[in-house]
Amino acid sequence: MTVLSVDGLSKTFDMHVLGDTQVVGLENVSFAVREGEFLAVVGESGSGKSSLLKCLYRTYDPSSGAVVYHGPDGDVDLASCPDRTVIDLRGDAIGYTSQFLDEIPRVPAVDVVARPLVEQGLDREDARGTARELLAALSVPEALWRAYPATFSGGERQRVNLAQALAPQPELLLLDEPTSALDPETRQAAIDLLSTSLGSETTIIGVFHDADVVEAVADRVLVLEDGRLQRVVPVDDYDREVVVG
Amino acid sequence: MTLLEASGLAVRYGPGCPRCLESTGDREGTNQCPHCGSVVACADADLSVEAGEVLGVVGESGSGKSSLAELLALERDDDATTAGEVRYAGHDGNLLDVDYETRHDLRTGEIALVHQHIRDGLTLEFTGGGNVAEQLLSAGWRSYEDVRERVRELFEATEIPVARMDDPTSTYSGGMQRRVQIARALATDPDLVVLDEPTAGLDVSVQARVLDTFRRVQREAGVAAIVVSHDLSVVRLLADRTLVMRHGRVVESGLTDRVMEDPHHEYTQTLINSVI
Amino acid sequence: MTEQPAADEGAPGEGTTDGGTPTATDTADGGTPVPTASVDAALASLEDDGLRGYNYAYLDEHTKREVRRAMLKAVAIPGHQVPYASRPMPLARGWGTGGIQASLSLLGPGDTFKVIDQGADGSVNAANIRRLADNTADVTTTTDTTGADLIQSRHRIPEEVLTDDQRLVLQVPITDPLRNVDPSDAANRRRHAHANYGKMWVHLYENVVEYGEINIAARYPTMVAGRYLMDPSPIPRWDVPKLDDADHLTILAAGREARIYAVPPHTAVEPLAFTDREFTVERFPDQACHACGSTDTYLVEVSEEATDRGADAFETRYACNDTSFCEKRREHPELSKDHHLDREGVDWGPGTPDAAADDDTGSAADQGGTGQ
Amino acid sequence: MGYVAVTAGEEIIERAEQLFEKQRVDDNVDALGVDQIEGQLGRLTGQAMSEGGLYAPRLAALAVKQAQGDTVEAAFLLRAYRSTLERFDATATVDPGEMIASRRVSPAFKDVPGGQILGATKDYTQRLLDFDLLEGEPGDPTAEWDLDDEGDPERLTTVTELLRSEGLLHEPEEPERDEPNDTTRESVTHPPERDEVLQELARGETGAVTALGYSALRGYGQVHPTLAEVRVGRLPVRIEHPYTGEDVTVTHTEITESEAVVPVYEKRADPQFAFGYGLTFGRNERKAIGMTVLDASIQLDSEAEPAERAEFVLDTVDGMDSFGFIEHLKLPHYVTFQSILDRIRAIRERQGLSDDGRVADDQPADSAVAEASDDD
Amino acid sequence: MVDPHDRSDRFELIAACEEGTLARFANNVLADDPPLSVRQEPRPQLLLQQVRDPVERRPFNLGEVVVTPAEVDLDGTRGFAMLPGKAERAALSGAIVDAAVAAGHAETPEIVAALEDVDARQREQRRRDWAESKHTAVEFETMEGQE
Repeated sequence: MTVLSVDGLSKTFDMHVLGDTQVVGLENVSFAVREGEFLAVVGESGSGKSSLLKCLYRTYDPSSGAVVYHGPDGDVDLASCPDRTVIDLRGDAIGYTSQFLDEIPRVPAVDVVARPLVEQGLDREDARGTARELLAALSVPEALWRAYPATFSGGERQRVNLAQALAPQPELLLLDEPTSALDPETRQAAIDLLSTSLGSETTIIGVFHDADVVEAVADRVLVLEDGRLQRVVPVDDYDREVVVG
Repeated sequence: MTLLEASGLAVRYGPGCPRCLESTGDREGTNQCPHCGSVVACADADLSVEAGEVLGVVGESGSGKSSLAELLALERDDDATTAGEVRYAGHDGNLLDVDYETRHDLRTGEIALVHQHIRDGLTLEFTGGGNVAEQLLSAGWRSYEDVRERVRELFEATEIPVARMDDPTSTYSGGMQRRVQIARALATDPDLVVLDEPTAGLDVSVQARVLDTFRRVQREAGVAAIVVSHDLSVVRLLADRTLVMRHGRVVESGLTDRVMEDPHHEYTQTLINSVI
Repeated sequence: MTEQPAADEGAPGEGTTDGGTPTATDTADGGTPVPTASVDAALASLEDDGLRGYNYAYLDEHTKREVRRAMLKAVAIPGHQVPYASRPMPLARGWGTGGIQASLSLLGPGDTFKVIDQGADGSVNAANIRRLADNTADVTTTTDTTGADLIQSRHRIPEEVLTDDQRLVLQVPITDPLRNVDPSDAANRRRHAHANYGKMWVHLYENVVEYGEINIAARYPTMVAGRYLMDPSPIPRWDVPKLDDADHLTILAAGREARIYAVPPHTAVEPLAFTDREFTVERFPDQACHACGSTDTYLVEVSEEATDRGADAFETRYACNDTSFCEKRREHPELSKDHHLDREGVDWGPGTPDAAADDDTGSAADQGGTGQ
Repeated sequence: MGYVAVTAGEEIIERAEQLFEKQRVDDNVDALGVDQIEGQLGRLTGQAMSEGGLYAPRLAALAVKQAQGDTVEAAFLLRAYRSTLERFDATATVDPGEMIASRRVSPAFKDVPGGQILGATKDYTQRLLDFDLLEGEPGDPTAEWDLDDEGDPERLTTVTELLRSEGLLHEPEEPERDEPNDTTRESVTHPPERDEVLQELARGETGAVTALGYSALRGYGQVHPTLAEVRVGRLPVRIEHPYTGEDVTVTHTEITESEAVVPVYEKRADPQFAFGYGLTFGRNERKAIGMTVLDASIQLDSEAEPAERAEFVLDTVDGMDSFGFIEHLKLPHYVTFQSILDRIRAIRERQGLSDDGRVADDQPADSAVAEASDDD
Repeated sequence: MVDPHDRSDRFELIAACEEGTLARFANNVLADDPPLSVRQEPRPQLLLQQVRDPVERRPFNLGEVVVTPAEVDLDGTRGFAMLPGKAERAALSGAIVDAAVAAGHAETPEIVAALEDVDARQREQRRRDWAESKHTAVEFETMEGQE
């Protein structure tokens, strides 16, 4: 069953501050993702990987095209639906995490991870329990759970970030380079987590620059070049030489 | 569920003339009418807030956001001429036209305001607990112990040391005073809280904590909020959706992360790019 | 209310002659014919009749009408402070000028007037006010509460039950209970208009926080008819319950502040308090009036030389504050506060059989009244 | 405590009054005549009239005599007398510019049309006791003056008019209503109209007006005025003659007037001066100037300082009110005092304080002070 | 010129006249026992003095002035007077004098002469007061020299 159909998606930026120049981010991208599938997005730096994810999440406003989410309550075009529909979907169906942890200072790591669950209505202590499990799975030292992520190393922060994205178990999860700063050992833990801890219903679209990770987790690979879709291929046909940026 | 729906909101200071509207706004680059000298603090503003939702309003000082906030919080300024319509769930008619009594009831029960200036919102001579209790007592609470219990609860929720609740509010730190304001605003379980520059006057080190507290209690209580700030990070932290105001007009609105990362309007782009 | 004689009618007698000179008859368009022997003779015939140039009841008729109008308005809106143009009186501001204006506007020659200050008819200020009414309004005065139809009082409501034939005028120094929480009348006027009494409630709340109970002595903030918060004048808390559902009309008048308000008969009067920190009246544990033995009246302490214990020794004794009732009790110790009524067991404040606040009034109530 | 009700009150009151009267009577000294007071203590009678709000020089002299020189008491007597009188009418509105001035100084301008007229003043002399006055009156020191014929009295152009003709003073809008409120008939509600402020200040107590005006100058305020002019003179009292319908003059009142220029505190496109105004019965320059400062301060309509709050100023400036209320504290208060005793004892018990003030348990010995509800 | 035959002028002169003079003329008028009735008793009353504030040009009440008005009917002719202060005798006398002059009473020439005398004395007093004040006026010669 298809979860997401992207059709003719384009994104152009009008840069008023740069003398009204136009910057093209994506051009006529079309693809579809099935339920439970893990789609890796790869491409050179600046090829539009992050822009694609942000367009799917509506952090960017698509200039044209359709992004249809086939949810349990029917189809929604994420490119044109009202803001509030997006907010509702973000609340329980679609998750997103960037490569950088963007958090409020002086909130302990465990609460950062637990927050989305609390916001979904889970009891605070139950949410903290889930958060501790995720942090443990991602090898975040227990001593850090009550500490503030602002003092963490890049890798530790990314793990907290990933844990926060995984915690609510959304139907569609958009990951933007979630493993970029991880050491090999932790990266493996993350890979294990991504491929095992999520149920088969969770569909993931992830931007990766690490071919090892792609091969370990992805079902299919989407290759972008200068904002255009080159091809979508099964991971077995993926030519790691060409695409990793 | 839509909680509040406002359209055509306008606030003007000065005598006004037929050309006020056409002569002010974003395109004209001013909010002061060159013909009659009136200041059109805001005009043509439409917005809506859903139950439990947080709406941000950003803009530099003088953009009209505070006037808009006060209008929505049913604050009355005798010097201002206002227009527009505010529909509110469970009430018939325009909220801007209600009589004092209804307004008072709404303000003690359903719509709370956290003032930008602490002096406007709190009586500093009262104890911190007294300031929170006032809201309950005004709403008709008559059991002393019940009031005490609720105040204690609110102090805990907003992370003010309960041991300080019987000290004069004037002896509190700025961050604590702001928390008292928040506790007071939430005392009677309102549906909507309007925060006007919630970080004004606070040290940078305490700003985030106050906002985090508010965000937590806001989500837990399911209360909707309108957050007005000149500070983009405040709005980014709290708001689901954001309006950008300039020269008394709403120039852009959308999902907060969309406004921040993919700003469409020239002014918004400038604003985003100016953030250090 | 007894009719007052109109002031400007009944001008000096006509046809009076001086030195036998006949006066002219009335001219076609009025005027008072006067003797023409001399200017002084003419003047002499115009002299007033006895009040040395002052109007009946001192105030001019216009003023009295205005004060009465203010009182009517006050009765119509119980507890609401009605502004009126308080006239300067020959008493100092703060010495009962409001009360005397109200009294003089109500008094007629058929009335019997009683004036008490701090419970006593004989205190100097009461005497002075009584003298003014006596001099200018020609009323009968009395010290007997039951015999008066108008009672002006400072700081007390009599111990004997007032009836629906009686009117009580209380002198008020400060009209607004909210003055304690905000000195601005403009702000307080808005609060009254909107029944916004949050600040006063916080005041009571903080009282309890600080002292464990409400620490207001006299001038206890009181809600009238569920709408207006009223300063009942500095009557002790002891007297406040007497205002609730009373048979008599109470007028509260302030001269310096130029406000009049009222508690009409059978109006609900409720002191502000919490359901779990209740209103209490003054306690006089194990005390009785040393003169009449009363234990159900408001007592005040008197320090007296105790000569039997040495030259500089003092002892504290308690005495009834209501001197006129105390005198009656000395004659008839069993006299009840409602002895003059044709019914018994009338609810009239602490110590009376049906007093609502019995449980909280301390030992005065426990010891029981002498009523019945 | 120990204050027992004074019984037989009326007789006692009379005796006290008699004792007071006796103080004025001294067998060895001539009685002071009302004419002497009116003629020789003009400042005193003027002040009594000003604070009494009643112009009647001879009655004011009587009041001063009766009050043994206590001006507020004298003003009080005039006010009480006033309340027994009916009002004939209001006068025709008079413009103070019509005043025939006997004194006019302009601190703002050295050279004003009509000149600086010092008039009768001791402002510029040394304040030394003149022991010659102990010996008797030296006679009229102006008897030998060689007076030029200065012609008929003329009215002087006021500084206000000068500034207005230059556009430095704003041209007022037509008043919404021409009939001013009479604060003696209709009590002031806040915020007050300007005419109410002026009427109340004009009858304010001299010391209070001076002190509050001074507070603004002293730094508890923002008004630092320059006096445009201070004038003393006589104003006609005119009524419409009942037969002819013409305005006719009944008499003149002696008055003191003061105008102050205040640097602009409003952001106006066209910078102009703001003004303060003072006018009062009698010769009383310090009160008129104090009133001027207060008028200007009140126009700021700020909560910042006492002198800028109309409500505060008008509530405290009246001599009758403050005098009466201050002195009423002398009246017995034992009912309320008993009530306060009850509260203090109850709270001491609650706090575990024993009767002798020692602390039982380990309670802090906070002295519980019953709320000052005896402030009546 | 001030004319005692003119009612308005006469009013002002009577208001400024001494009580003794007025009473003397009034008694002379009453000597013939003309019918006299008092239409307004001479009693002190109040005049509310209204002044125009020169800044906002709005009137305000400066205070009250005690005056004593009186009105009479003297053999069919009305007379009105108002004297400053508490002055019942002067006011009643003044009203009688006013009526007498209006009716052309035989006493009129003497009254007119006396009132003219009041006028003259009043003028002289004012001239003298003015001259005395001007005698204390500061002259700024330097300023005048520049002009």
